[in-house]
Amino acid sequence: MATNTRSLDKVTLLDWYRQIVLIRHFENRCDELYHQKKITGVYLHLYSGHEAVGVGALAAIGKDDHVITGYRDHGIALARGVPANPIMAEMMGKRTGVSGGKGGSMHLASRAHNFWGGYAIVAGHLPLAAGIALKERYTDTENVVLCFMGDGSTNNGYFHESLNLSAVWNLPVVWIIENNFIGMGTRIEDSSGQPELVKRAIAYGMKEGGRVDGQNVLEVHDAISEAVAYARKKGPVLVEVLTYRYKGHGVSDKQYSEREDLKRELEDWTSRKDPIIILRDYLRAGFEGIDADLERIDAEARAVVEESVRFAEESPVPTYEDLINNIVVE
Amino acid sequence: MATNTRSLDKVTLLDWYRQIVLIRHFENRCDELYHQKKITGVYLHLYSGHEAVGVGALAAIGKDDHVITGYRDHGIALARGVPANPIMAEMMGKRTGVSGGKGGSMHLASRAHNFWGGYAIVAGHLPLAAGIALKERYTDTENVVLCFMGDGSTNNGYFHESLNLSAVWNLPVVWIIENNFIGMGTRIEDSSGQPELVKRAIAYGMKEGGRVDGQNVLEVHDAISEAVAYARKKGPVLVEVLTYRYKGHGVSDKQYSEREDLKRELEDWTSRKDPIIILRDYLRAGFEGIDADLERIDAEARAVVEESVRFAEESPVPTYEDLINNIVVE
Amino acid sequence: MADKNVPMREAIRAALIEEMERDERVFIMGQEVGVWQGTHRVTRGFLEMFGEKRVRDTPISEMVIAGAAVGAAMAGLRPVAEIMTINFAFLALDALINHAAKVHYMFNGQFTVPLVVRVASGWGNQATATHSHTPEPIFAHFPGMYVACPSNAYDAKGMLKAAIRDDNPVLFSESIALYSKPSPVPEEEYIIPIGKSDVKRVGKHVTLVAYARGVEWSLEAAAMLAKEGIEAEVVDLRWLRPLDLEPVFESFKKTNRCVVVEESLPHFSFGSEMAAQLQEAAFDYMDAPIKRVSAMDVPLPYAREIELMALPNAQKVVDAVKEIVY
Amino acid sequence: MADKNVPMREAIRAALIEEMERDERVFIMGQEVGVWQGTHRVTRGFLEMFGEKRVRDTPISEMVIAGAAVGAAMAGLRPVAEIMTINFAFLALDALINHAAKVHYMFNGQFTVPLVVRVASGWGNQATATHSHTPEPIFAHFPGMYVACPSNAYDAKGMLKAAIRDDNPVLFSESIALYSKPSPVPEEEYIIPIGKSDVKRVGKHVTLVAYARGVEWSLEAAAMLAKEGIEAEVVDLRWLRPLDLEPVFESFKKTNRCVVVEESLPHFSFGSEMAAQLQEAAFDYMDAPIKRVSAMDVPLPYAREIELMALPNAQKVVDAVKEIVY
Ligand SMILES: Cc1ncc(C[n+]2csc(CCOP(=O)(O)OP(=O)(O)O)c2C)c(N)n1
Ligand SMILES: Cc1ncc(C[n+]2csc(CCOP(=O)(O)OP(=O)(O)O)c2C)c(N)n1
Ligand SMILES: [Mg+2]
Ligand SMILES: [Mg+2]
Repeated sequence: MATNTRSLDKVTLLDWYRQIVLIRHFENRCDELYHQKKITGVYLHLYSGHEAVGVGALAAIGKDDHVITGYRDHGIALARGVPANPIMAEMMGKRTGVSGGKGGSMHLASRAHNFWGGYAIVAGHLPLAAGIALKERYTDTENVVLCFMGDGSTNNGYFHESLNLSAVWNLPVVWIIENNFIGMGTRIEDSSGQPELVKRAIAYGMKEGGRVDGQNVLEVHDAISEAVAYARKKGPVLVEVLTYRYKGHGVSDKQYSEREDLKRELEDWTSRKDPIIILRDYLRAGFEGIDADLERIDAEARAVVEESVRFAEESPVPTYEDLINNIVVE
Repeated sequence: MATNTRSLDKVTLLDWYRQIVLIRHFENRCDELYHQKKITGVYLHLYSGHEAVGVGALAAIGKDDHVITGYRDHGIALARGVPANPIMAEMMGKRTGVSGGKGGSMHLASRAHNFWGGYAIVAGHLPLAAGIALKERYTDTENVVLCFMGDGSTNNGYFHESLNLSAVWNLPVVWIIENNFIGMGTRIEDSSGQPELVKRAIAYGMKEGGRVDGQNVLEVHDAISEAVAYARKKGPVLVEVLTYRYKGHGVSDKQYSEREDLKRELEDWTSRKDPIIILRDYLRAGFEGIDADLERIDAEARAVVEESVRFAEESPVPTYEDLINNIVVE
Repeated sequence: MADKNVPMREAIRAALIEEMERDERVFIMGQEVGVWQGTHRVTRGFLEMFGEKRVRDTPISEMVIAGAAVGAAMAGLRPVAEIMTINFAFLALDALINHAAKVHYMFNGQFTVPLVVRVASGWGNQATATHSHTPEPIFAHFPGMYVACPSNAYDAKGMLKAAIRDDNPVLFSESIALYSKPSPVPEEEYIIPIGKSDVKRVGKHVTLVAYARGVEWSLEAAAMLAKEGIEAEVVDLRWLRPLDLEPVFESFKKTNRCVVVEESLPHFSFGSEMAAQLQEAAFDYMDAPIKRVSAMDVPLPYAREIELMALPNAQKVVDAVKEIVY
Repeated sequence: MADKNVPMREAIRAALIEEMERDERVFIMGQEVGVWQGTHRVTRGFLEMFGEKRVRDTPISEMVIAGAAVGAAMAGLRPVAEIMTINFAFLALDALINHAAKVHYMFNGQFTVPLVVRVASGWGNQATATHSHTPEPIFAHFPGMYVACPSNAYDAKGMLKAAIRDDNPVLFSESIALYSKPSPVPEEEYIIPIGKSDVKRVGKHVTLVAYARGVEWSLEAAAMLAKEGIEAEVVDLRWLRPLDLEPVFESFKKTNRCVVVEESLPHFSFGSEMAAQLQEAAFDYMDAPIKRVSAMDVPLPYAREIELMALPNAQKVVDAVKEIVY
């Protein structure tokens, strides 16, 4: 573990723990709600397993920096500090949702948090990230953009054009690949000629930010902190973070019941590489009698999620007026 | 110079000389005809300066292999052995043209020569090359596809998706970048984060076929021969060939009269790196009293071009029937 | 033999199996067609049946999925490429319009493109704004590529077999909402020729012109109208290119009234073309303006309640009919 | 001040200069806009005037040109992105339709996209099949993005200034054939509001509805018809989205006859929509079917002689008028 994290205080580490646990509970609850048909629709992609990536990465930036991601966006929104209530309300398509119930699970966003949203066209948000970064360069700030994407996204034309432009224009973007080794049912070896995705930086003369253990929030925090420092002063960085999805691709994913290889793989990750366990063990090793705090945090997180469910359920649904407004700026 | 070329006999070398000179004269004549308004339209991209690339590369493959390129296609068509008459007729939009006068300068093709055509959407032909190669893998042959593209094309999404798929599927394609250091008016440093384009192979775990002197036909022939041998048995290769365009981007290019930097650069290439001079000097050094052959070949080439102009001028224009046929297969 | 009731998904699957068994050159490529068993389960079991060579999973690379399929078709294979949903086909538009649809013409017949591009289409189910398009008319705007839009299992099977055997590129659009809907499909082989419309219901008071899911709404509406003594004739275009309008004109000359039903957005669309063609071809037979029932001119939102407001349905068709049948 | 005759190219150039001088946030990005001086010379001298920060040459990467411009606009800049020709905008369609046109809606107004995407459009001059598209109606099919199609220098300047100042994304299509055509442009600043049609010629016997280059053919045709005593009214739509049809309806209620003139392909297009709208809005005023003059339904070939056969022209408009004015 890189030394600069050693210096991290208990308060910070416990806050990360809180966020990771909050995301875990939030996603489990969404899963339940979907099967109870309280969250409906065809798409629901959970962040379970990825928690340490979002939490560690977002801990490395400030309020004026920017965050954008794909459809697997619940955890990123929570880690960015967007309250659980309007997020859960969005899941249920309520008027009080972050996107007024018009975006849904894949399209959470909060302008107030410089969280530019979840997008569902694979890699389609990468050029947007480049554009947001251009604004910062254009106005001579040192703010950066963190752009999250999946491993599968890196084989799309958008990836190539966006990373190349960011290099040519020296844009302050940290490109973060959440490599969970699979896209839907396609393993990375079957989709990428170069499975070591961070090497793709070479194609753009871009700085390589390393291949990072995404289940260890401290490792993620270190790597992204370094990348962010570089991006502020110099230019884009590509970071590959290794992680795993616990709940399959999305609610439509039937593979884990059908595929032995995936079942075993999942078992291995949950038992040996779970981000909550890894951080908890680290905290226990570092701080005497931390368990009381951990239990309290866990209970508080559950309460936050339950409150968000209550809030969402009691919220009104959008109206015809909502259907036809905000199509264009009048 | 790689040794295997040393062994090349006079006949072969003189044939390459013939092709290079033929292309040079053909392009110069097209230029004249355009200014005489005998070739019309907005697009005419000459291969002058690139001759050794096409000739050296196509000398490395056989009749059953495949060739595809962009809009800078005259020289490739001639080097592939497509007769000058129907090519010139196509330039003039005549019914006897290789594409019946419907394709024009940018869309030459000859199915009979496995020359799959010139395409004008930058990098848009790369996926077609992958598809043609797939057919060969699918049918278990050892035929390969040579796909030519410009340096500017390598920044397009098509490049990324096509090269990656060729790597994942192990397709027998030799991807040949004709790097003339500029696309229209944009220098490679201003368009590619990685100006050493062959390095982009790393992003696909693809074999690197080297950075080759494109003005020396023997160097090109060696490099492409190696790449072809690899592609037949194993998989795709990326080769970067360094060359220069003598006549600007196309007939609409006004830069060489406006930009000092380009003027000097052009002067340098034509005076010190001309493919005709390089091959001629090599021949003179290797073979006593070759000048007579060279002069004869030059005269013959001019005659072939003149004959093509006569043929084209005397050919009929397409009719309404041509306008409406071959839209779909009836 | 007695026809079995088969969901459209299974009819399409059967067509693919039959054609792959018939012709070695036919193969499948696309995202999640193999290991995942097909996003919409259409290619379920194909990897096992036909192997990796003929059932090819691809990266998330729509540009090269379409473009490589064009190249393979030019070279003599008969690819059935799948773009997971038509929304992602925007990324393949250049390859489809500039190459699939044009190489035959621009090289004056030297190459043919026997290609089928299958896309799942349609909205509803809260897929939201970027995942809820039905832009088939856009693909049919351009000459050189056919566009198939089957409305039931029977048609889908016969049309897909025709598409696979044809030497031209065909965009084959499958309405997601229809995948699970059964209709009778005969055991014996049949082909439904390219560019043939079909009268799905005979009537005399009004003509309903539709394709794909619009046919379902039209038939429902026709049943509702029948209760009130209004007999609607339903013409299923089946193909947006080539267009077969004779049956539409004939029907209109009989009913003198028409409502066009489409799942698509309203502007520069199918309804526009039908109305334009009808008023020109059958001007003297128009007893009322041609009405259009389309999706509302909005991006689709997530919340179920308002999403449904934006979509066409049988009641909206009934209401439109009543505006012109009095 | 007396108006100067200015070619459309110069009027557009002037609009860009004025808006860039007015607002620091306005900048240009695209292929060959800088060093090359603009493929169509519109941004001639801009690099010198405004520097590299505000005149940004890009790689040949249409997807990111459009997408990065969307992001920059969301973040508060006002990009004027150039896609060299509308043909290459197919590669930007996803970024434009799924993001430029939708982020405002799908995040319920949290973001706006004050973006202008300039494209050169139109065919002729043997650009051949892949480089000869005029698919503006396709971009106008979708809600959320405006589509501007000026027909002369005066309109182009005023419309572009409005587009740059508006907070919505605008696809601004410039007809290549019109770049060199001069028309009077006043010295003083003016704005032509978004979504306003314009009657370009007053007449009483027939209404010609057009946009962009179609207006030129219509006016030529009107002049030819006038010689035979037929007074054509010419309505220039100017914008394909939002559509301003009142002037069309009013004109039609006066003339009772209409020919729609478009450079685009005929199916699922502008003419289709105009005919559909007219027959619905002014059914009782139709004395004859609405006619459409479009490009032929073919890919454009290279050879000059046959290419011209496929294109609309004034004579074809005259012929169409004579079919309905008797
Ligand atoms: C352009 C496009 N093509 C296909 C899809 C369908 N799709 C949605 S998610 C996905 C897999 C993405 O995998 P990855 O990038 O690894 O992200 P992960 O789901 O693993 O987080 C696919 C193919 C899409 N949304 N957009
Ligand atoms: C997708 C696309 N974008 C833009 C263009 C316009 N264009 C034609 S050639 C060209 C430059 C290509 O440069 P390069 O690939 O280096 O080839 P070269 O002309 O140098 O041989 C451009 C931008 C196009 N034809 N297609
Ligand atoms: Mg993944
Ligand atoms: Mg070049």
